[in-house]
Amino acid sequence: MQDKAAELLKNGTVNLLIGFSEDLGKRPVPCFIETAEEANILVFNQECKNNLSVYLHKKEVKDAVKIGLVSNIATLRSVMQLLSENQLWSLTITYLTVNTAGALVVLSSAEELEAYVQANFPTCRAEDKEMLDKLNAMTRAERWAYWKDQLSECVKCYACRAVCPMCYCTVCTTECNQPQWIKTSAETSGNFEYHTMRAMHLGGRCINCGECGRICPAGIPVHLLTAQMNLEIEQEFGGKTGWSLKSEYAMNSFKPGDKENFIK
Amino acid sequence: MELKLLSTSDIAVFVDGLLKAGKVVVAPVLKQSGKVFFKPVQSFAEVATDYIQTAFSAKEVVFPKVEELFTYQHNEDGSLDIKDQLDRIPETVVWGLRPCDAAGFDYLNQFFLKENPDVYFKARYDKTTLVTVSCSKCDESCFCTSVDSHPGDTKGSDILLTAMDGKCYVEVITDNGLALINSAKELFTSTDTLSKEAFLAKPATHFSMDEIKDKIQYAYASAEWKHASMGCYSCGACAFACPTCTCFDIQDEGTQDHGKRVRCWDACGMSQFTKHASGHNPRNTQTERRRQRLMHKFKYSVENLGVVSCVGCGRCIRVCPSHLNIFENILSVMN
Amino acid sequence: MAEPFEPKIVAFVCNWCTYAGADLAGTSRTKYETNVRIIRFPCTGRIDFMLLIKAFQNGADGIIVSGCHPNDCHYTSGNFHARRRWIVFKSMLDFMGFPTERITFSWVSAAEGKKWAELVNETTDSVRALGPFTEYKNLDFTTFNQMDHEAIAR
Amino acid sequence: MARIGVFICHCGENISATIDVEKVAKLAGKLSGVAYSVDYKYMCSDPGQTLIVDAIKEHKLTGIVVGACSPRMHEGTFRKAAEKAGINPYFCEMANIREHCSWVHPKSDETTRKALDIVRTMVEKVKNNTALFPIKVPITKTALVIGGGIAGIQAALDIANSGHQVIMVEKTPSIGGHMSQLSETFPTLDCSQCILTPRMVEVAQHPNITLHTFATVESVTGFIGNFEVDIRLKAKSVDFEKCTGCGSCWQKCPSKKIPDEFNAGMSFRTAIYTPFPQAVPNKPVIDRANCTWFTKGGKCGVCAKICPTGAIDYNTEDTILSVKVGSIVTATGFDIKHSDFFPEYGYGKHPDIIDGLQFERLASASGPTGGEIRRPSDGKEPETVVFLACAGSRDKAKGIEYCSKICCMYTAKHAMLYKHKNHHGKAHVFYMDIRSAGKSYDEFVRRAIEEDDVNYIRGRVSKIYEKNGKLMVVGVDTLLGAKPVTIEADMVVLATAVVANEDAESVAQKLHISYDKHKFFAEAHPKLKPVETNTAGITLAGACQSAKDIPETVAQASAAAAKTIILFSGSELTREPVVATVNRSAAPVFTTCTGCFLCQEVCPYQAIEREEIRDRAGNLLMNAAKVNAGLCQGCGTCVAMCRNKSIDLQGFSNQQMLSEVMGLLNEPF
Repeated sequence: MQDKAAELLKNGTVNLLIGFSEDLGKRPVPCFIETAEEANILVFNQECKNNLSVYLHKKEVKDAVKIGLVSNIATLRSVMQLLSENQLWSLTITYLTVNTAGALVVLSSAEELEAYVQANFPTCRAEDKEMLDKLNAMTRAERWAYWKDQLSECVKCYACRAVCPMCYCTVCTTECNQPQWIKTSAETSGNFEYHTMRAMHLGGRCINCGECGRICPAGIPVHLLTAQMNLEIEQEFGGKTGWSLKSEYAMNSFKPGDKENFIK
Repeated sequence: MELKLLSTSDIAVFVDGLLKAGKVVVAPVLKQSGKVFFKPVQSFAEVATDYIQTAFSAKEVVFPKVEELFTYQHNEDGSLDIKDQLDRIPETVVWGLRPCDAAGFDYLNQFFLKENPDVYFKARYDKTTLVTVSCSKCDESCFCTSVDSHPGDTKGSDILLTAMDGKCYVEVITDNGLALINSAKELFTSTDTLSKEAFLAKPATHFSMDEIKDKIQYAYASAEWKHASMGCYSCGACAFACPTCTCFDIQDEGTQDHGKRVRCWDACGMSQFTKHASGHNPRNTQTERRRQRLMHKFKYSVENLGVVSCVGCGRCIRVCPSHLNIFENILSVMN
Repeated sequence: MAEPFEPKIVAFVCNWCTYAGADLAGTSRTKYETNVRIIRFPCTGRIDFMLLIKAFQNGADGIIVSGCHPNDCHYTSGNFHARRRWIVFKSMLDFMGFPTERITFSWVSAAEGKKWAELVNETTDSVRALGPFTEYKNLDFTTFNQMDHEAIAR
Repeated sequence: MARIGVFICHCGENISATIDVEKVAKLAGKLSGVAYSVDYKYMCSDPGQTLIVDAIKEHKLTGIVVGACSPRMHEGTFRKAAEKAGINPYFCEMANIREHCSWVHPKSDETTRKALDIVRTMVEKVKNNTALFPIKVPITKTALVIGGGIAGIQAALDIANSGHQVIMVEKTPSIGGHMSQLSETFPTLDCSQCILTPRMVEVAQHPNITLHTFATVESVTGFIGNFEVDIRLKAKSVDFEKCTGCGSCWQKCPSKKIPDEFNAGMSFRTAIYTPFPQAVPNKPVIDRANCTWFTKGGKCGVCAKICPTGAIDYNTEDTILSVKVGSIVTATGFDIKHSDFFPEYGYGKHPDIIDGLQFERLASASGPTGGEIRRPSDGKEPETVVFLACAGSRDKAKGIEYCSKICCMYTAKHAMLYKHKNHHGKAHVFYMDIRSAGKSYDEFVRRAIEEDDVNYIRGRVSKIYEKNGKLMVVGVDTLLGAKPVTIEADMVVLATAVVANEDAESVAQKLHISYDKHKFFAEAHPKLKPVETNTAGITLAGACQSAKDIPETVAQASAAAAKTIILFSGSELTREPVVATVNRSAAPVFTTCTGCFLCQEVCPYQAIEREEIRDRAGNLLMNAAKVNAGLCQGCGTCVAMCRNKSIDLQGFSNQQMLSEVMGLLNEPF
C-alpha cells in the first residue's frame, strides 16, 4: 500500500491521500499525505476502523480535488451512498483497499467501486445483530428504561454526527434556530429528540459502519438506532444502502401498496 | 494541613455516614457501557474503585451540562416572575476524583470567580467538597507530569486519599476538608509520616511547562497546526470531557410567556461556535479552531489567569474519534 | 378529590380531507370530546415527524395524525410518502421504547365527519385510560439536575 | 414587534351559544403580541368587515386572527378585508372556533377554553407569518380535450367557437363515443346519430380544432396555463393524406371474424376497419392485434395490394407528439359492467341475455339487424322480453352502491322501442324504484306503461335459468305482497351498471387528478366546483365524473368549456403564493441546501429543479435545489423530507407550524 500510494502521489493521479498512520501509542490515526516521501508512514490493519470518507466533505480535501482514499468496506459503501446522493461531484477519487484475501485493491472509477462493493457486500455486523435482538426481546418499558439511561449520558458533543459520512449538511437541523427544532441543552428529552431525529434522517441512508457508536465518549450505542431502522426499512420496502450508484432512498419513494397495520 | 489514617474497611462507613447526614455524594459509577461516570450514589457499594479515569470530568458538579439559570413567567395581569433555585443547591461531596480533576477545579475557580464572580458556579462550588484519590495506575494518555502536576498532587482538593499498604492515608488540605473529617472523627487516627511516591503511577513526561511557556509564544504561526487539525472532525467530545473547558451557550427554552433560561456546554472546536449573525465566521477552518483550543489551554489562560488550563488528564486523547493527541500536537507546533 | 384527568390531544391533519372531514362533523353538529386541538397542514406529506416529538415534549398526552385515504391525496402522493414515514417512525419509536399507542394514525376523508368524531372519541378514551404522559415529562431531569431535584424533595 | 388583532365572531348564535365569546376576546387580548381584541355578532357582514378594517388602521395592527368559521369558508373574505386596510392579506389567519368547536361541543367552560386555545394557536402562527405576493404565470391559450364523445365534442366546439385553439385526442379510430352507438334518445325518441353526426363533422372541419384519433395521452407535466402533454399517436398503418376513404380495403380484408366493438360484439368487423359508416374521420386503420400481416409475420398484404392510392403502410410506428396547452378538459367517458359480473342472471353464458348497449345496437337502424329486434341466438323475433333495471347498480353486495342514473330512462325507452317494433310482443320491466326526474322524463315512463302497455313489476330478480328453450326469469312482485313471479322470456336485457373506464385510474394518475373509490374522477367540490378538479387547469366533462345522461353531459361540457374560456380571457394567471422555497443567502454560504436532491423524487409535480451556483469566473461552486413556483402546488412533502430544513413552505413554514404546536400546548397563564 505504501508503494502504491507513493506511486499515485508521484504520478499525479492523487494530490492528497487520506489514510492511517500510527501515533506514539501505536493507535491508528487518520493521516493526510501530500508527497510520495511521506507514504512510508501509512499503515492498514484490523484496527483501522475510522470511516475516512467523512473527510471528503472537508474543505481542505475538496480543494485538493484528486484524492486517494484508504478504505475499509464500510468506507467504500459510504462513498457509494454519497455518490448516489449527488455528493463528491467535484472530486476524483482513487480508492485503496485490501480484500479478504489480504491483497491490495485499487479502484479508480465509480463503476469499479460499485462492482467491488457489490461483490464484497457486508452483512449486518454480528455484535450489532446480537444487541438488536436483545433489545427487541425486551418489553417496551425495559427498552424505554434502557434508552433513557443511555441517553441521559449524552452531552451533545455531536461526535456521532461529526464522524458520520452521511451527516454532510453544512448546517444541521440541530443548528437551525428559526425555529429551534432541537434543544441546545443536553437534557434527556432534548437528547431523545436529537437521536430520534438523527436516526430518522439516517434511516435508509446509513451504511452501518458503526462509527457513531464506537466513538461516543459516553458509550451510547447510537449506531443501533440506525441499524435497527435500516433493518426495518430493508424488510418493509427493500433496497440496501450503499449498494448502488443510483439513488434508492426508501424514504423518498413509495409504493401504493405499502403495508401497515396501524393506520385506522 | 493535617495527615490522618483511615482503615480501608472504614471508607464505606465514612461515605455512608456522609449520605446519612444528608449530603449528596457524587462518585464514580461503572455503567453498562463499561464506562465510569460521576453519579450521585445512594451507598458506597455503588462506587467504582478500579478505573484509571472517568469518561467525563467532575466539573459537572459545579458546572452542569445544563444549568437552569432562572425560570420566567408572564402573568395575566402583565407582571413578570423570575425565579432561580440557587438556595436549593445541596451540600455535595465529590468522592474519588483524580488529582488532575481536582486541579481542574482550581482552574475553574479562577475562571469563574476571579473577576465578576459567577453566582451559579459560586453557589455550587461553595457547597462542594472534593475528596480526591491519588493514582496508582496510569495509561499512555495520562500526562499530568508534563503540566506541573503529578498523580499525588493536592492542588484543588479538599482531601486527598492515598490507599496503600492496606491503609488509607488522608491528607486534609482545606478547612472544608477538615470539617468533613470532623463529622466522623472516630474513624480517623493521626499519623505524621507519608511517603507515597513509590506507590504513585509514573506517567510519561513529554515536556515541561517552563519549556512550553517559552516556546508557545512563537507557536501561533506554526505550519504544523494544519497537520494537527486535519483529522479533527470538529465535534465537541474533547471539550465536553475536559475538566477545564468552560465554553458555554445561553439559551431560552419555552415560549414568549414562560420558560427557562439555561446555560449549556459549548465547544470552541465546533464549526458554528464563532459564526456571526452575518454569516461571517472569524475562525472558519478547523485549523484555526484547533489552534484556539490548544493556545487557550497553554498560552492564553496562563496570560489571563496565571494558570495553565490543561491538567493532563488525557481524556481528550481517549475520547477523540480520530485519536488526535494533544501533547503530540503541542510538541509539533512548538518545534 | 382530584379532578379527573383530561388528556391534551393534538391532531395533525391535512387541509383537504381530515380538516374538511372535521368541518363536516361541525356542519352536521356531530358531538365529540373537547380534548382535541387541530393543527392544519396542506398535506400529510408536510407533517414533519419532529413536530410530533415537539408536541409530546411540550405536554401533549396523545396525538392524532390524519389525512386523505390512500389514492385520495389532493397532491396525488403526499399521503403515500407520509405512510412510509409513519411506518418507519413508529417502529423507530417502538424500538426506543416510546409508548406509540399515544399516537393514532388514521385516514379520514372529507366525507367522513362521523368517522372523525369517532376517532376523536376513541383516541380521547384510550389516552385518558393511559393517563398523563409523565414518562416523557420526567426525561428532563438530567443526572445532576435530578440530584438537585432529589435534594429539593428531601 | 407584532401587533395582532383578534376578532371573535358570534356567528349569530352559532358560536356564542356554546362559547363565552366575550371571555375568549377578553383573554385573547391579554396574550403577548395581541394589541387589540374584540367580539362581534357577524364578522363576515359588511359592518363586521368594516370593524376589522378600522381596527387595523386605528391600532396599527400587523396581523389579524379572526375567530369564526372554517378557513375553507371565509379565509378569502377576511384576507380581502386585511388587504383593504393596507396590510398584506397573508397576515390574516382564521381560528376555526365554529366547525371545530362551537358546533361539536356543548356549552361549557371546556368549550370556551378550547376556543381560546384555538385562537392562541393562530395568534402564534400569525406572529410568524410573512408577506406573500401572488404568483403570476403566463397562459398558453390552447385547450386539450381528452375524449371525443359527446362531452368532448361539445367542450371542444364551445372553446373553438370562442376563438381559442383546441387539440382533441380520441383513443378509438373515430370520435362519437357511446352516443354514436345509441338508437333513439329519451325522452323524445329522436335518432341519436341524426343529432350527433353533424357535431362530429363540425369538429373535423373546425379551423380551431386539431383532431387526433387513434391517439392517447402519454404523459402530462406542467401546471395550469402551462401544461406539456405528450400524445401517443398510435400507428394507423394507413396514410390519411393519401386515403380517400373508398372502403375497398376493408371489403377485401380476409380477417373478418373480429368482434365488432361498435355493435357491442354482436357482429364482426375486419382487421382494417372504420368503426362505423358515419365515422369521423371516415378513414380506416389496421387493428394490428388481429391483422394477419402482423400476427403471421408479413403474410397477406391484401389491403396494400388493393388500395388504389397506396395509402397502406405496414411500417408506420407509434409517434409521440408533444404539445403545449393551457387547460385540459377530461371527457373520457364511461363503460358498462360486462362479462360474468352477474352469474346468477346467466349473463355472458346465454346469448339472449344481453346488456343495454347491445339492445341499443339491435334497435338501431345501423345495427347488426338493421333495426329489427331479433334475438342473438337464432335471429327470431322475441315474443316476450324482460328488462331488468338496476343490474348491479345500487347493490352494495356487488360493490356498487350508487345509482347509474340513466337506466330507468333507457329501460323505458328500450321497452317502448321493442313494443313499437314488435306490436304483439310482451315487455316486462323489473325495477327497484323508477327514477325519472328530468324534463319530460316521468311523462316518458308513464307513456311506456300506459300507452305502450309495458308491464312494470316492482321487485328484484333472483335468478334466470333456461328451460325448454325459454329463459325463466324468477323474481318477486313486492307490490303484490312479495309474491314470487316467474316469467318465461325469449330475451332478457340487463340495464347493467355504469362504471368508470378500465383505464380511468391510469388516466387520473397521468393527469395528477384524484378519483373516487369507483374510479370516477373527483370534482373539486361536489356542489360548488362540479367541473373543476383539484388540479388547477384540469376540468371534467361527462360520465368520467359520474353517470350522466346526454343533456347533463352536454351542460357539464359547456361548463368545462366556460371554465377554460374564463382562464383564457386574461394574459396571465394569478396563483396563491403557498409554494415551497429553498433558502438563499449571501456568499459564501449561498444556501444551506446540500444538493442531495432527495427532495426531487418526492415532488409530485416535478417542481424541483437543479440550480448550479457558480462564481464570477464560471466555476461550479455547488448544486442546489430550486423550486419552480409555477409548478409547485404547495403540498410541502419536500419540506418534511428535507433533513436540514433548507426547503420551507410559504404559508405553512417550519416556524409557523412549530409556533402553532408550541402556542397550542403552552398555556400562558
